[in-house]
Amino acid sequence: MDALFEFLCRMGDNTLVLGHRVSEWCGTGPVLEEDIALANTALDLIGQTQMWLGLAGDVEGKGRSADDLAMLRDAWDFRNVLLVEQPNGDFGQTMMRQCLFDLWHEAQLAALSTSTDPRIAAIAQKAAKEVAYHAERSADLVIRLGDGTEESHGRMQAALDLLYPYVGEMFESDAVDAAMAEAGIAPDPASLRPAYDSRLAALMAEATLTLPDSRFAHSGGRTGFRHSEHLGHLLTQMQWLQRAYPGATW
Amino acid sequence: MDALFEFLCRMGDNTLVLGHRVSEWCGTGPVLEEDIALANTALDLIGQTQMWLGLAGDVEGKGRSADDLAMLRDAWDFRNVLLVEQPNGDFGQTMMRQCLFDLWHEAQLAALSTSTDPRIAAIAQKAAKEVAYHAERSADLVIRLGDGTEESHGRMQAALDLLYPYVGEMFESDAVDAAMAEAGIAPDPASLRPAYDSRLAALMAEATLTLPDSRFAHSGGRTGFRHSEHLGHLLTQMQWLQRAYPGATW
Amino acid sequence: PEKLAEFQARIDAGEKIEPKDWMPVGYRKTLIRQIGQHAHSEIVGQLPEGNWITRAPTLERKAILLAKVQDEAGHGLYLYCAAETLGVSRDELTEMLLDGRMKYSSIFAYPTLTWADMGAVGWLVDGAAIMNQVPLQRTSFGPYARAMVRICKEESFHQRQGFDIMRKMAGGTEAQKRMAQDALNRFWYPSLMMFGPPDADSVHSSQSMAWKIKMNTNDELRQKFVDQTVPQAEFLGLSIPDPDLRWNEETGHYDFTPPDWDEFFAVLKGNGPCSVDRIATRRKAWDDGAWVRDGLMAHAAKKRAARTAAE
Amino acid sequence: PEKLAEFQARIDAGEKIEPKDWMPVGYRKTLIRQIGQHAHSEIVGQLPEGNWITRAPTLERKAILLAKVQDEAGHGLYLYCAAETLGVSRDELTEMLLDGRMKYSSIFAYPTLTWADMGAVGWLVDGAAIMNQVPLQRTSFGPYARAMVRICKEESFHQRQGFDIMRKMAGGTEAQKRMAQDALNRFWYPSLMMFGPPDADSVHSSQSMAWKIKMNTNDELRQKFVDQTVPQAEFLGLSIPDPDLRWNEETGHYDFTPPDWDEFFAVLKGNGPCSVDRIATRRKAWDDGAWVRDGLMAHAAKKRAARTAAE
Repeated sequence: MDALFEFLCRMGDNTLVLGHRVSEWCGTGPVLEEDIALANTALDLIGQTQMWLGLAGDVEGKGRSADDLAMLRDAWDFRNVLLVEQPNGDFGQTMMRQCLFDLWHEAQLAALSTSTDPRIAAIAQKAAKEVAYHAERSADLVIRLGDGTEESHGRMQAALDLLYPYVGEMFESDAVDAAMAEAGIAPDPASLRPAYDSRLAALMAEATLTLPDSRFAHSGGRTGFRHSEHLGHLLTQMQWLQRAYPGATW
Repeated sequence: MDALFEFLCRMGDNTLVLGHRVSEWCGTGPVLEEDIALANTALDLIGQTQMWLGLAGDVEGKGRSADDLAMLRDAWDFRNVLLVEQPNGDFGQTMMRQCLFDLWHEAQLAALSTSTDPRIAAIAQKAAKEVAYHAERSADLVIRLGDGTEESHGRMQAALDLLYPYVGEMFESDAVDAAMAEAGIAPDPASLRPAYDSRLAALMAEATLTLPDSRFAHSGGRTGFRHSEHLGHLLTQMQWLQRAYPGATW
Repeated sequence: PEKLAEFQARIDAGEKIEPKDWMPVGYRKTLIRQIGQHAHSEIVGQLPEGNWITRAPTLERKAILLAKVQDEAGHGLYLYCAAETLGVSRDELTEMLLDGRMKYSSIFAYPTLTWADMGAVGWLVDGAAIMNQVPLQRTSFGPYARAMVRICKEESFHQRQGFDIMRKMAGGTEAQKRMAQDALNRFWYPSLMMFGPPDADSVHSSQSMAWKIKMNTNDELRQKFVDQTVPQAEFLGLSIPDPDLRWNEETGHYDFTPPDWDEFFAVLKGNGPCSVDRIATRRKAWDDGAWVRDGLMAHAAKKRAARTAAE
Repeated sequence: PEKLAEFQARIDAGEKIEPKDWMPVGYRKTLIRQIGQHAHSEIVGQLPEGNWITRAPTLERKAILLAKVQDEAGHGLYLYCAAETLGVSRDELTEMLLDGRMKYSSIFAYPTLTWADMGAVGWLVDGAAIMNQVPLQRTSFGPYARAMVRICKEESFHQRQGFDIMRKMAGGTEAQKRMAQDALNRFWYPSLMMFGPPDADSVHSSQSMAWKIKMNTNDELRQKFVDQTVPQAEFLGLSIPDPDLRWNEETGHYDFTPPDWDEFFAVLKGNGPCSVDRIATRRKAWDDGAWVRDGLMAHAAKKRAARTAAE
């Protein structure tokens, strides 16, 4: 298993799966402006996926394109964190998921912008601009809905309680991460946590939301060992046409 | 286009798609006894599908099995009526859909039991016993929930209003039906309507529900010209494994 | 009456009417209806395409489709803003859509059943929309005309993308060709219906044309659409599903079979194949989003109160 | 105390205790807990398999899986009935499941991710369940013992079906083999956990064994399961994901690595991979079904009233 390929799949699968989830909102947002913003976020994430998985395919050297990787792997070969495959739930849950991911994503891309691998640095620099906007928007909505009505506060707190156990996985390290860190390609995930934690704490305070006490974290997504049941269902949709009409070009 | 093949696909696709829909309830029924009954109904319908589509494959003579027909056709080649592909909605909607279908199904199978094609007569006779039970149960539930609480009445009326425009398609005739009727293989669909209507009227009266005034009917399912958007989504799930792993045996 | 003549004179002179200008009640009412329905069509129009976003065959196609749907939501936004200048709020318009007092384009009551439908929608539906909308860039009401300028630019981009999908499909595998033809078969007549009923049955036409709210008759535009589309279908190698379609040397136009107007009126009455689903989807989005809208307003009120207290 | 001795004597003599017989409070309480949790496990256990009913690869496999899930619901029904003889209603038990006062088997908090998991669940999970349940056919409480007789018969049928799926997969394409191995990798340790914590940490064991509510210790059954399963895995050509697994000539048993008990207790606390989803699904089913249950009761009441009036 090539560590670099694995690392790139983790980056690209995160954006692919989250982009897909966000795109499920199409035409059903709570306000027209949010419909537009959601479509825009999904669009950015899919664009980033093309870059990450495109590079992953190049690195692998077996002639697989970004589309091949996206459309022709089964769930167990996906390397996204469990957080991004969780269902949309209500708009609050979607925004909380986005916010918890964006804060990590922003820090990760900042670190990758100085990667020793210039291809990775280039992608990260491009993506960082988009993600800065995602993070600003999702954090803003978490604050406004957290500190809104009693109902919106309750829903945002429920979303935080539901999703917080998926935060820890983003900061886990394994042999792939060690190899990346050693080569100066990517940061040690754990190194991003303190800043994330303090940013999240400040954000949640402003949103009048309470972070759960427990640091318990689910895992199994970024290693591929054990995804949630949700991913397989997502893939039945996402991959349908490529599976049903193999070899066609679109 | 062989009319007999077409007719058999209509029978088999109805039971396949409805069986799939009912199976979506697995483990989430309102009462344990209903979970069991729903699974049992789905099981019967899938069993009938094996017989109808198995015979369709034989009649076609191209070596396609029932599984091939179920798992490897795209939406446009399906010949089920639109009624059975409509989403489950709440339990009332599921039972209303079942009831509207069962009453037709029971009459259709009774007629087919004396088909000039002995293979069809044999399948119909076997299926008729199962479907008699389905019809008894769904009609009973429609009555009990229609004449239950105000809420259950309102939900059942909404389900009837929603689904009644899909009733008419079951009684439409085209060249396929004319050929079948002429050969004594199957009844002219229109010939089943008067008895259906009076049975339905009596049932709805007992359920204290009001049949819509309009006889407007959607169509396009049994001819395959225009299914609803729901069918394609159903197929992404149903056909996933066969599409993703072509040629494997299970 | 004097004011009315003056108003008509301004229109005849090609001047734009602006929101603060005096205008006849009927002009305002007709415009609200027309702009509102146009806005609703953009919003509801997201749904048939949204139906395939999660199943787009490649990342590129998914991105293009997302961008298109995003544009449509944007068009909805411009149009609601144009309508708001006439004194009706977006929420009021939305309620009228949801309870059936206002309509949306009949075409979006039809389902999208294969990927080729994404091509057909772009090619035919956006093509028909553009044909309706290009003249509206010269409509008499300023905000509407300006919104149309922006919208038309994006729509013609969408149409080219749709045609590109069709070309890929029509030049693809046997299954893809069949998909492309099937999509044309299903969308041909509904597209012809997009220009509205035959001129003979069209209710609001003559006054609207005098006011330059409507610039061409339904039948004129329909004919223009057919004349433009038939050669494109030939280029794609697809057959228009009309056995009586033929070039008429004398008129210099194609003769064609009109759509089934009973079907059209059934769709307008809410009996389109997807009519119930579309409104149910929008209704659910609206209802499910109520807590979000309330939450955002409550937060804004808190901030305002805090600012006021600080001053 | 006299009654207690008499009760114990009956149990020691192998007599069955019936619902109307006197029984110690603790016996009743322990049985309610055990039967209730067993019933809940059948109900929640429908969900991981239900997850693949809509994706079953063939009609035959779909039918088999439907029949299996139907059996499980049936087992739940027998067991709730057995529990009801002890004076607790099905609705009370359900509420206790939903608010976390009662548990279900930890295994069902794990996800089913490929079709091979349908094989692994049948082979390993039903296999472990049978090993737990066969001795319970001789349990001291009559209704529970009788329910177990019926259940064990069906479970062993399910186990054979599961093994059959595994055999197909392990003997199939490369991808299928990989799926089979992956399923074993994920389900091995969770299956070992099904026998409960190590005897040293087991809270209720000794009294339950004296009362013949529990017939064997957790570790005994776990060892028996390993001894039975390892040769089956070899037969399938699959590797048990335990590098330290080896046959011990002296003991005549396999030595094996115990599961991660921290994970086990985390699952029991509701931190299993699917714990939140499982209860949310059941909660939603229960809440969504309220109007149905109310409607059916209201109808029955109307019918009763009508009958009374007629008499």
